[in-house]
Amino acid sequence: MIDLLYFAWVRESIGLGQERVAPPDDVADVAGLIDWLAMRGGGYAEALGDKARLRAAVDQLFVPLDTSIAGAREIALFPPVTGG
Amino acid sequence: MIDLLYFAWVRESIGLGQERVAPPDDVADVAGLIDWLAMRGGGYAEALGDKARLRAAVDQLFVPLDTSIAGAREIALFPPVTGG
Amino acid sequence: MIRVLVTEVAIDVAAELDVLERAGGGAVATFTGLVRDDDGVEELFLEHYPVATEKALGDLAVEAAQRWSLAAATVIHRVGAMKPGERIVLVGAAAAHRAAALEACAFLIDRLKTDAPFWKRETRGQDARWVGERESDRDAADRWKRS
Amino acid sequence: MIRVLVTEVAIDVAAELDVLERAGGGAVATFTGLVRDDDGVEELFLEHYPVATEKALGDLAVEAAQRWSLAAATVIHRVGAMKPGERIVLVGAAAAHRAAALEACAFLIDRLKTDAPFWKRETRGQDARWVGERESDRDAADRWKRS
Repeated sequence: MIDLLYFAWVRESIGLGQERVAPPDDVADVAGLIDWLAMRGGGYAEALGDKARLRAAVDQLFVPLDTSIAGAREIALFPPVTGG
Repeated sequence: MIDLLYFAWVRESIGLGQERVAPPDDVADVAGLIDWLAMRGGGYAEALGDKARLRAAVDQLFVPLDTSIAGAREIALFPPVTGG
Repeated sequence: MIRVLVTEVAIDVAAELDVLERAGGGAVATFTGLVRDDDGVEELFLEHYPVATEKALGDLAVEAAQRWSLAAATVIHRVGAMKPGERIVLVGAAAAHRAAALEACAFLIDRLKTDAPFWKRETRGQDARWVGERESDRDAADRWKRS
Repeated sequence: MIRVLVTEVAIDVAAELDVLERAGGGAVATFTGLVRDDDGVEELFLEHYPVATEKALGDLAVEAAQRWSLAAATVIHRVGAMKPGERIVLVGAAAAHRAAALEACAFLIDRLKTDAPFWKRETRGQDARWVGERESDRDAADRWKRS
């Protein structure tokens, strides 16, 4: 089981900020996880359809989307950050 | 007549901060004025004997020591500035 | 002295400056970012990724403190809803020399823009819009990479 | 908005920050220089050349405001006797973008060190000594010359 967190318009499109999922074994990296979630359609497809617009953190560390999710406990998906 | 102003250790060595002088006609530039004043000896010689340690302003504008004093109303002599 | 804070209440600049000044560095530089009202924004909402935010800001402050031998580094970021004129962010550095304090301050705000998980949403009338990434922010952050 | 002040009383940083923040720039950078106590200094005395000082600081603030399109520039310098921990100088800049505010702030303090007629005298016990010129200050000021 992995805790997923969504922020900003990703959160708004999906309609929730947090959920717990158990992706199938063939979902190996963050990009695969995004594709698997987008297949749910609706707000998921809208939020996660274009990976160029997305950034991710695995266990609170910013990572590229080809990062493995093996052993991950918490994965966050969000747009590029705009603080400061 | 020219108003002279002295600051920092120049002022302390000479023992006054301000005086009015009428240098002879052959005193043409700031360096000449410094030499003329240093000839007074005592605190003047002490303060003004080494021109490398001195800076000057003519009518409140920082200038090199070879600047003419023709027409000057106020000349200030002081060490390099150390504010901020 | 490292001070990092993510806060839902107004940033008290005077109190933060006091902390920096008491660190004994002699040179204190600060940068404050404010909500601008010149493009019709009525409200700015700052969302963040709790815990990850504090970690990112703490890492930045520690990196700056080591790189510039700072006496103190402060990074405060506001979250939640703000009005124009309110402070979004304050970064500050105290050092023995002015160049170190000023450079560390620039480093902190440049890198905060790209490395900390905050997201801005601007509201103008009925229109709420998430702010997009700025290319220039990535360039500004990149200049601090060591070769 | 240009604000220049040579003052014998303590610099009120919070009030000065308020002026900069209200200028509407969105990005505010400040630099504060304090009397350091780490080398046994008990008193710092700042002498200046009245009128010429204000003119020098005003020229600097105007140059910075034009060069970086500032919404506000502030230069405040304390004169007279000060104790360790007290503020000697505060410079600040407000701009639309952070790089402009931070650069203008560095410009103001670097150039103030070489261009404004102030002199520091440090007192340690019975020993009062005028502070000498620093080569590094001339180099720091020179980097702002335009080629």
